[in-house]
Amino acid sequence: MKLVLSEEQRELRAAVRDFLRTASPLPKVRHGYDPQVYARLNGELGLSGLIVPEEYGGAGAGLTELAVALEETGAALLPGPFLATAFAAIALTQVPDKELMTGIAEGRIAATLSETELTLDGTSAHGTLAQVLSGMEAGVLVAPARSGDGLVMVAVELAGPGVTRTALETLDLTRGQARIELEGAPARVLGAAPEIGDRLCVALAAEQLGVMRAALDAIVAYAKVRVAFGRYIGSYQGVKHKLADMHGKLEQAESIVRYAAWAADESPEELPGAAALAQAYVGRACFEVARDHLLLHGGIGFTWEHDAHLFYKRAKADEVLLGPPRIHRARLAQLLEL
Amino acid sequence: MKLVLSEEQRELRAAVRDFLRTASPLPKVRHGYDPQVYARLNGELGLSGLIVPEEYGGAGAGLTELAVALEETGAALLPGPFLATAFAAIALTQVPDKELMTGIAEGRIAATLSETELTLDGTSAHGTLAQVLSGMEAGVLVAPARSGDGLVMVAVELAGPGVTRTALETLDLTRGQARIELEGAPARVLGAAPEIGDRLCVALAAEQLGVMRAALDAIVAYAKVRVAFGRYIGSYQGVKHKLADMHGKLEQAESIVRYAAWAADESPEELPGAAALAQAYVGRACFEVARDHLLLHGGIGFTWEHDAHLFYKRAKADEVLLGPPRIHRARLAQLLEL
Amino acid sequence: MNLADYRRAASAWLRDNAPTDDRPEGDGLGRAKEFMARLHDAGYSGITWPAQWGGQGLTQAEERAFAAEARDYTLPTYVFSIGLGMTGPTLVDRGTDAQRERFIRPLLRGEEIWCQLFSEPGAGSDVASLQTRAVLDGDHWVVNGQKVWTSVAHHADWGLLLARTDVDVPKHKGLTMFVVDMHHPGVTVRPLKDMTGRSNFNEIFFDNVIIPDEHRVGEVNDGWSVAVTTLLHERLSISSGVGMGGQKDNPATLEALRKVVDTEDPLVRDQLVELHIRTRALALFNQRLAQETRAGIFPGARGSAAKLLLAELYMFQADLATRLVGPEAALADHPLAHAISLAPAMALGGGTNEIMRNIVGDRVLGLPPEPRVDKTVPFKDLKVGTQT
Amino acid sequence: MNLADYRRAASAWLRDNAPTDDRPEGDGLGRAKEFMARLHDAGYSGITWPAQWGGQGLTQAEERAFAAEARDYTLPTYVFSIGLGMTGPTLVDRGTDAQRERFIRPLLRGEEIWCQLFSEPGAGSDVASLQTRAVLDGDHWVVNGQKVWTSVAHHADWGLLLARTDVDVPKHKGLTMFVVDMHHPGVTVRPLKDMTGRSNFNEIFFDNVIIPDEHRVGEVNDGWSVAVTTLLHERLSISSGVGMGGQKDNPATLEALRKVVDTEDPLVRDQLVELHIRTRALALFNQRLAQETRAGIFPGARGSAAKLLLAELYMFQADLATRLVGPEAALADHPLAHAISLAPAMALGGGTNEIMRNIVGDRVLGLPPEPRVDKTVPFKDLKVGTQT
Repeated sequence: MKLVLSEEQRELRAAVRDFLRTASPLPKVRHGYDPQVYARLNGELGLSGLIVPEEYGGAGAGLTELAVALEETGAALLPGPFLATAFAAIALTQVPDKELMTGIAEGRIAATLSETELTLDGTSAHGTLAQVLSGMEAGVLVAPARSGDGLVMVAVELAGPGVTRTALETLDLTRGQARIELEGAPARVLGAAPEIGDRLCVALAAEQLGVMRAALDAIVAYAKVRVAFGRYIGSYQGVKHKLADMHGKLEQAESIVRYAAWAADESPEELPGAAALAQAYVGRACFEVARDHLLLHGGIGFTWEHDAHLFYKRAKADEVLLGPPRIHRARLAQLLEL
Repeated sequence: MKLVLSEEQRELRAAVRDFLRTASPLPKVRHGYDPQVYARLNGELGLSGLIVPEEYGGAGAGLTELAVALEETGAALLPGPFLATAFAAIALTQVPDKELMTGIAEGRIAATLSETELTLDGTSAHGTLAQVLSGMEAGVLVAPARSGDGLVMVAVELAGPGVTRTALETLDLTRGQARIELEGAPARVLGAAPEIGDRLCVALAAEQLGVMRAALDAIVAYAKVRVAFGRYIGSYQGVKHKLADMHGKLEQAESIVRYAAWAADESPEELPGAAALAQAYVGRACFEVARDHLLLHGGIGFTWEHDAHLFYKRAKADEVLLGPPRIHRARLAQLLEL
Repeated sequence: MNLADYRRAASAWLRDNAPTDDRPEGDGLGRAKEFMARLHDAGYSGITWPAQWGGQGLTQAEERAFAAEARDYTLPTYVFSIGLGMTGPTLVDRGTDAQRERFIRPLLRGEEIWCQLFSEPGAGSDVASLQTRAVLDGDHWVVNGQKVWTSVAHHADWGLLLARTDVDVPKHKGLTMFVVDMHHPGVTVRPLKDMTGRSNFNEIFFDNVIIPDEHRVGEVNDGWSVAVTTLLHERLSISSGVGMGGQKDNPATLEALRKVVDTEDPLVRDQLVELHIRTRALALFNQRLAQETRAGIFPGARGSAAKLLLAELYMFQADLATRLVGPEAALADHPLAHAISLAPAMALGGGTNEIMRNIVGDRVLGLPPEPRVDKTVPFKDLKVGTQT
Repeated sequence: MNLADYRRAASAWLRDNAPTDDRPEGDGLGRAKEFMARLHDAGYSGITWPAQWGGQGLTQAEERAFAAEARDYTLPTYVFSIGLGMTGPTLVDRGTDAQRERFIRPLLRGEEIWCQLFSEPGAGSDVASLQTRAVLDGDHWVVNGQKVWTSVAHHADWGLLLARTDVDVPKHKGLTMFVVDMHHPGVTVRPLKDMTGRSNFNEIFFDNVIIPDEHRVGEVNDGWSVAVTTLLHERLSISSGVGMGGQKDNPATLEALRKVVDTEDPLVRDQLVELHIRTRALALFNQRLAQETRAGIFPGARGSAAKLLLAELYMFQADLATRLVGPEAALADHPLAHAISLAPAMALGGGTNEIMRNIVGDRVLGLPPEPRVDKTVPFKDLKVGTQT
C-alpha cells in the first residue's frame, strides 16, 4: 500500500497548483467556465490526457496521478468540465475508443458521463437524463444504454441531432449541470458497459480532498490576521480547537484518498471497499470542514462577495453528486458482509 | 402543557435535596445500599408512597412529583432499590393491590419490577430473569406472567420458596442487579398486565436528568477552582464552550422530562411519544454530559478515589437499563408513522 | 378593562383590520405605513410605552395579550421592527425629552422608519472596537466611516449610530451614540448581497455626514452604556421569537421531508427520528423559557443557549435534508438549495456560536472570564479588525 | 552486515529466544530480567545507543528492522519501557559521563528498573507548575513532595525526578532534574487505583529524601530543558505505537461486535459501518505517518492529531458497543463493562484532548498562541493546582 506521493507525483502537484494559481485564481471562478484556461490546462499540462493510455496520446498514468490533479482543481474550485471529462475518461479506459481518447488527450473534446441508463434502438439513443454534470460545456456524453445486446456503453455527440439540452443552475456557482433529453440521438457503441462506479467515487473524493484542504487553509490564514477583542481569533481555543479537529479530518481524508487511488491502480480487490470508504468519509468531512470554515469567518463569511460560500456550496454539491450519501454506507455494509 | 414546577413541587425538591445532602452524601454512596437511609427517606419524606393513592396511605401524587424525587435521588446517586420500587409502584397504580401499596407507602416493602414474562401455573411462577434491578435488595417482585387467563401481573415474595437469587455486580457501583430463577415460586395475581413501559421511560429519564445535572454541577465547580498554566481552567474556551454545550443539553433534557411527566399525568395520548423522546434524548444526553464531565476533570477523573466515574458509570448503566437505546428511536419512528 | 376584555377587544380589532394578504403587491410600504397608523389609532402600537410620548402606558400583560392574539396574523410590521424593538426603546430609556417628543410618536405611527448602525466590517462580535469616527466641529459632529449588516436601511429615515469620539482612551470609553438623518447627502446606502444571493441587509457609508449635537443620545463618550441598552432590547426581541414557529416555510423540517424522501429505508427513518428529537428538544426548551417568563422567572442569558441551539438546529436540518434528498437538492431552484445557503444565517447573525457559548459559560454557569487584553489599552494602540 | 542480513538474524534470534508464553506464571519479573540480559548479550538492547555506555551504536534503520521483526512477539519488556523509552535516552543526552557509566548498562541489561517522576496531583497538563521541593543542604539535596501517575514505580530502583529548587523565579526557571534512589527510606510508593478498579500507576511520596548532588542531571534550575528532552522521547515512543495493533483484545471492535450484535437490524449495521469508517480512517492516517517517517518526513506535532483521534475513537467505540449490546453490557463481568471504564484512559494519559488540540493548532497550523499569564510571574506568586 502506498500512501505517500512519489517525487514525480509531487512535481505534478506543484505544476498544477502553480498553473491554477495564476490562470484560475479564486476571484475568477465566479465568472464560470473559461475555455481558454481549460485549453491551456490540457495543452500545457496535459491534464485531460493524464489517464489516457500512451497509445492514444495520453500520459498513461493511473488514478493516483489523476487524484493529485483533481485535488488541485478542487482546491482552486476550477469551473468547467474537468471532473466530468475525467469521469468520462475513467469509463473510456474500460471501453477504449481511439477517437474519443485522442480527442480528450489533445484537449479537443470535453466529455461528460451519466450513470442513468439510456435505451438504444439500433444506433439511436433515447432517454432523459435529469442532471448531467457540466452537460452544457461537454461535447460528448458517455452513458450506459440498454440494447438488444445487453447493457452497452455509448457515446453521443451533444451538439448533434436528437439532443435537447437545458442548462440547470446549481447550488455550486462554479459548475453547472444540464438536463439532457435524447430522442433518437445518434449513438456509437463503445463496448459492454463496465463497472466504473468505484473509480468515480475515488475521483470525486480527490476533488473533495482539495476543496477541504483549501477551505481549511483559508480559515487558518484568516484566523491569523483577524482580530476580535484585541486578540487574533486563532489564539482563542474556541477557534483553535475547532481548526485542530478540522485538521484531523483532513489528515484522515488524505490518507483515505491515497489509499483508494492506490487500490484503484494496484489492488482491484480492495477497490470497492476503499471507494465506498472514500465517499462515506471524505464527502462528509469535506462538507463539515467547508461548513465550519464558513462559520468561523463570522458575518463576512455570509456575504456573497466573500469566497467562503463557494467552498461551502461546492462541498455540498459534491457530497450529493453521486447520490444520497447513505448509498456509500449501504455499500460498505454489504462489502463488510454485515 | 406544564413545563415549570409549582411552588409545592419546588418545596418537594428542596426537601429531598436537603435530606440527601446530609443523609447520603457522595462519599457514602460507595458503601452501597443503606437500609436506614432508605427507611428515613420513606418515613420522614414519604417518598416511596409518593405516587401511591391516598386510600393506601400514599400521597396520591403524579409522575410529575415522582420525577422531581427521582431527579434528586439520581443527582445523589442514591444506592438501593428506590428506582426499582418506583418502577413497581408505577405498575401497581395500574393493578392496585392493597397489601403491596400500603407496604410500599409505609416504606416496609422494597419492590422491583421485571418486564420479562414469567409463566404462571396455577399460583406458582416459573422463569428466569437474567437481570433484575436491585433484585437482591427488593422483597417483592412484580412481573408479567403468561397464564391460562392471558397475560397477568403477578407479585412474588423474593425471600419465599422456589426463588433463587444470584447477586450480579454491575458497572454501576452504587446499584446492583440480580439474576432471579423462579421454580414454582408462589405468585399472587394482581390483575391483567397493564402497559407501563412508557411510564418507566419517564421515571428513568427523571433519574438521568438528576445524574446529568449533578455531573455538570461538579465539573463547573471544578473548572472554577482548578488552575492550569496560571488560569482557572473554566476561563479557557476549550473548557468553557464544552460546558456551555453541556448546559444546552441539560436545559433540553429538563424540558423533555417535565413534558413527559406532564403527559403521563395529564395527556395520555401524548405519553407514548413523550416517553420515547425522553429515553431517546435524555439517556444519550446524560451519558454524554457524564462522559465529558469526567474527561474535563483530567487525570484525577480517571482515579477510583474521585467521584467522576460514579456518575459516568451510572449514566451508562441507565442508558441501557431499559434495553439497547435504539428501541426508543424505533418506537419514535413507529409513533411518527414514518 | 380587565385582561380578558382587553384580549377580546384586540382579537376583534385584528379580525376586522389585519391584512388578509400578507404579501401585498404594489405599494407595500405605503400600505404598511397606513396599517401602522391605524394600529396606533386603535391603541396597539407602543402598548407599554409612556403615554406622554405617544405610547399607551399599559403593562407587559396587555402587550403579551395582544401578541398572543396577533400570532395568528402576519402583520406588515417588519420594516418598523428595528424602531419598535431597539431604537425606540433606547430613546425612551436614554434620550432627552426633546428627542422623545420629536421621534417617538412618528415612530409608533409608522411615519418614520428607523435602522440601527453599530456593526462594521472590522467590528462584528466585538462591536466596541468599531472605527467610524465622529468629530465635534462647533455645535455639530462630522461623521466618516462604514457600517454593515443594517436591516431596512434603504427605507430608513433615521438611524441610531454608534461612533468613536475619542481614540486616546480604551475602546469602550471613547464611543458616543447619535441619531443620524439617513437622508443626509453624505449617507450612501448600498444593498449587501448575502450568500443566498439575496439582499436583506445594507452597507452604509458616511462621508462627512453632519449631526447636530442635540441629536446626541447620552453623554459624550458614554455611548457604550447606551448601546448596551439597545443590545439588551435586541436580545429580548430575538430570544422571544426563537423557535416559536418560523419553520412554516422551511423545506427541511420533518413534516416537509417526510413527503419527499424514501421512508421505506430504515436509515432514512432513523435520520428523521433524529431530526424530530432535536426539533422537539429545542421547541420544548423554548416553551419552558416562555412559561418561566410568564411565571416571572426572567431567562436572562439562558436565552443565548436557546439561540445557540437554534443556530445548530438550522444548520443540522438543512444539511441532513440535502443528504436525504440527494442530487436534486443541489439544483438552484430546489427549495433545499436555498435552505442550505440560508442555514448559516442564524449562526452568524446576533452573535456567533462562539459568542453564545461565552455568554452561557460566563453568565449562566458563572465561569471565570477570559483574561482581556483590550480593556485597558488606548484605542489607538489596540489591534482591531484584520491585521497582518 | 547489510540490513537484510541484520533483519534475518534478528528474526532467527527472536524465533529461538522470544518467550512463547507472554503471561508467565510465578516470577514474571525475574524472567523478564533474564530475558533483557539475553537481549543485551545478543545485541538487541539499546540498538542506537552509544557503544561506549553499553549500547550497540547502530542506526535507526537497524532499530526499525528489529522492531518490525519483534512486532509478532509479545516481549516481556514492559517493566523496562520507561527506562528504555524515556529516562535512559535523557541520561544519554543530558547526563554526566559518570552518570552514563553508572546507569546506562544496568538499564539496558534489565538489572535496574526506572520510573519517571514528573506529574503531580496539582500539575498534570501543566507539569512545570509542580510543587515538589528540593533544597540544597551541603553536598546533597533534600526532597519533599508528592508525584502521581507513575508507571512501574513499585518495581523501580531509580527514578528521574523533576523538582522545584527556586520559587522566586518564574515556574519554568526554578526546576532541577535528579536521579533519585527509589529504595531510600523516605520514598513511599502507593498503588493508585484507577476507575477500572485496577492499579497500573502509583503515587509516590517523598519525605526528606536525600539525593547526592552528583545525581543532579543538568544545571541547577535548568531542569525544564532536561524535562523537554524526556517528554520529546515520551511523545516519540507513544506516537510510534498509536493505532498500530493494540486492538486485538478490545471487545468493542467491529470484528468483536459483529459476533454478538443483531446485524439483521439495518440500524445496527449502519452503526457498525460508522465504526468501520472511523477505524479505517485513523488506521490509514497512522500508516501514512509511518510511511512518511520511513521516507524521512518527520511527522512532528501531527502525531498529536493521531493521538487525539485515537482517544476519540476509543471513547466512541466503547460507547457505541455498550449501546448496541444493551443491558448485558452493564454487567461487571461483561468485557464491555471493562472497556467502557477503560475508554477514557487514552484521552487522559499523555496529554488531554484539549492539550492535543492546542499542540495541533499551535505547531501544525501555526496559529497564534494563547496569551500566557504564567511565564513571567515568580512561582511563589503564581496560582497553581486547585484554589478557591
